[in-house]
Amino acid sequence: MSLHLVFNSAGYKACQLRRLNDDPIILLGDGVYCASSTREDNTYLLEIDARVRGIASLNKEANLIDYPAMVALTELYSPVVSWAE
Amino acid sequence: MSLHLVFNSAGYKACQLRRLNDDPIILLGDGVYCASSTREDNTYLLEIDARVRGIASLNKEANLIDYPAMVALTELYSPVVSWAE
Amino acid sequence: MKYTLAIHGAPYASQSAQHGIGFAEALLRQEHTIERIFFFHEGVYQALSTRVTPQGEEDLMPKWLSLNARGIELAVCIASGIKRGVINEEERLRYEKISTSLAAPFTLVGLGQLISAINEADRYIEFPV
Amino acid sequence: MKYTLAIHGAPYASQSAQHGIGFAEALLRQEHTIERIFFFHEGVYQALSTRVTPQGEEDLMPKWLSLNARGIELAVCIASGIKRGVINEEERLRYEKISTSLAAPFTLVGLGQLISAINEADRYIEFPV
Amino acid sequence: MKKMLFVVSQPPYVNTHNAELLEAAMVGAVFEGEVSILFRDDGVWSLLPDQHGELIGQKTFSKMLSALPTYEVNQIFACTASIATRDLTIAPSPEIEQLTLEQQTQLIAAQDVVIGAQR
Amino acid sequence: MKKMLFVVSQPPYVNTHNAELLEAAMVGAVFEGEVSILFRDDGVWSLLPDQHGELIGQKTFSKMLSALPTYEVNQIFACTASIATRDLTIAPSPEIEQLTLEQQTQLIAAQDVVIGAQR
Repeated sequence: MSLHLVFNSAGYKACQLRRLNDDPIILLGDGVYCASSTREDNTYLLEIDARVRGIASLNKEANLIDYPAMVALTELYSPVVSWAE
Repeated sequence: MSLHLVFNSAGYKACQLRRLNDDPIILLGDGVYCASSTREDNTYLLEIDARVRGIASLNKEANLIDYPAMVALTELYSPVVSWAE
Repeated sequence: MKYTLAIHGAPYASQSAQHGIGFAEALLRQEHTIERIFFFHEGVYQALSTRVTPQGEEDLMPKWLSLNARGIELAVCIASGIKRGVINEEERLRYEKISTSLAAPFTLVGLGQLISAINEADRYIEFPV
Repeated sequence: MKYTLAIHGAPYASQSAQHGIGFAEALLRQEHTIERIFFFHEGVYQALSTRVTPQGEEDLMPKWLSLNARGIELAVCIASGIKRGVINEEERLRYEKISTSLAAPFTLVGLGQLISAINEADRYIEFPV
Repeated sequence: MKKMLFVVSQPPYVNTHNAELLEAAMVGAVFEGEVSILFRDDGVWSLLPDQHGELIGQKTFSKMLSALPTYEVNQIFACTASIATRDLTIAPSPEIEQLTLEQQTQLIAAQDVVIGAQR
Repeated sequence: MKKMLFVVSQPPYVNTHNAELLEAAMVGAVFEGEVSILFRDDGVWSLLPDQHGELIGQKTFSKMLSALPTYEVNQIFACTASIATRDLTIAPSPEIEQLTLEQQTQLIAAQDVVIGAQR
């Protein structure tokens, strides 16, 4: 299964059209602005990017992760696909 | 009246929402890909950018202009507003 | 009329230079004047002295130099420039860097030079990308 | 596991460096290895030696250097680099430029080094923007 | 002096364009230009409260914004539609006047120059 | 050797990313990787005939594309939906297989690496 790294909202759209429902997504950079579009269990937010932008406090139920947790996800899935437009 | 310089499709959308109907638009750079969305008399394409991309031959009725004609339009209107997203 | 132009994009990442140069040359042919060309954001990379144009592709640096030779000021935003690595001899000394990187006719100036050029001109035109 | 990372964005125009560095440091803490970090497209600007970080902002160059000190290769795409102005002493001589601009531990390499690093690694991760 | 509108259409932090643009707006005000600022489209993300640029070694954009009145930049506008689409609650300071698309058209038409196009 | 998918999602010419990416794909093929290329979203503008990069002193992207089979890159795909939305008639060469979104999902899942994210 693939892991998707989403870097902005246009990338999120392109990714959603082409991913398997079970593939996990990590939102990072401006991708964290898409947090409110989703409540899925397999969607993660890079916490530092969410906190920088004032997004973390708006999405208290989100799966916030740090870099080590991101590394752990990349161990489990392949390929790792980046989406930015 | 304002003159709008549109550099890509997201810029075209943002511009269309906020311009007066009579304001002229120049499409340049990736903005020329929006040529088919419009047939208005006051929409111009920078010819060199349209020809580079293979867009000129698809839009034979378009108002193709060169840099001197673009200069002439900037003399007539103010402000000149650039749109790129 | 008097124009001020702004270039926001880097070479190879944007068409800012082609658009800015094409427009500026047309202005001069029509006997307009250019108060200043201001390089802002990634536009400061236009002034890097170490660029090497690939064979068969167009080198835009001579076109900037030719505009300068016709009296056009090529002004690089100093705040945007030095943090991205575009520095002159004065900044090289101040920050103890090994080399300069600003091509000769470009100058580093403050944002006040953007505002004053806008104020002096009849038109302000931005080439963002 | 063995990773290859790619950085596509320039400092101040992207978060490529923050993401790449944050991820690379986490990899090393978890005892993974990094085959190579490859700087492509505007990512080559990360290697410019003349950058001056504004006061109160974080300088990312020492973090790249620290990764290199731990054995990580910082490989700049030579084709992407020299056309944008990131050159070493060899290229400076070849193209008769006044100064070099590549920061010391970064090296200029061909695209073959991207492909071979991808082939050697278990994972390839891109930080585009 | 000129009527200058600075337009912020992109989010902060992924790059430093918004901060650079705001500095230009402040200099415009120092030079006694008639400065206004419009946040539209993804630019309205700049107006969120509780930002922490220091976590990635950058200036906090919302703090820069709060300093605008000190520079006598008091005409700060935002696009109502852009805020509504994103379901945002914007920070209480600085004071921001929300504008419809039609009002933005008029705002633009009233300027001598419009500054800030970026990708 | 790895299965490598190169993804082109942006138009050519405004920057040189597409040309740089194609060069990487060719090197991948020279190194005997199993290389495929997918054009999707605004990347499909790359497939128009009658391009003239020389007018702005750049390589003509469509000519680079035509050279791909010489490098034994024969798996060239494009997103059917992206082409239809833009109402494009694509160039006759090189040969391109159009894929549905579902087929693209499968294509991605079958790769070792996916290369080419850009703004």
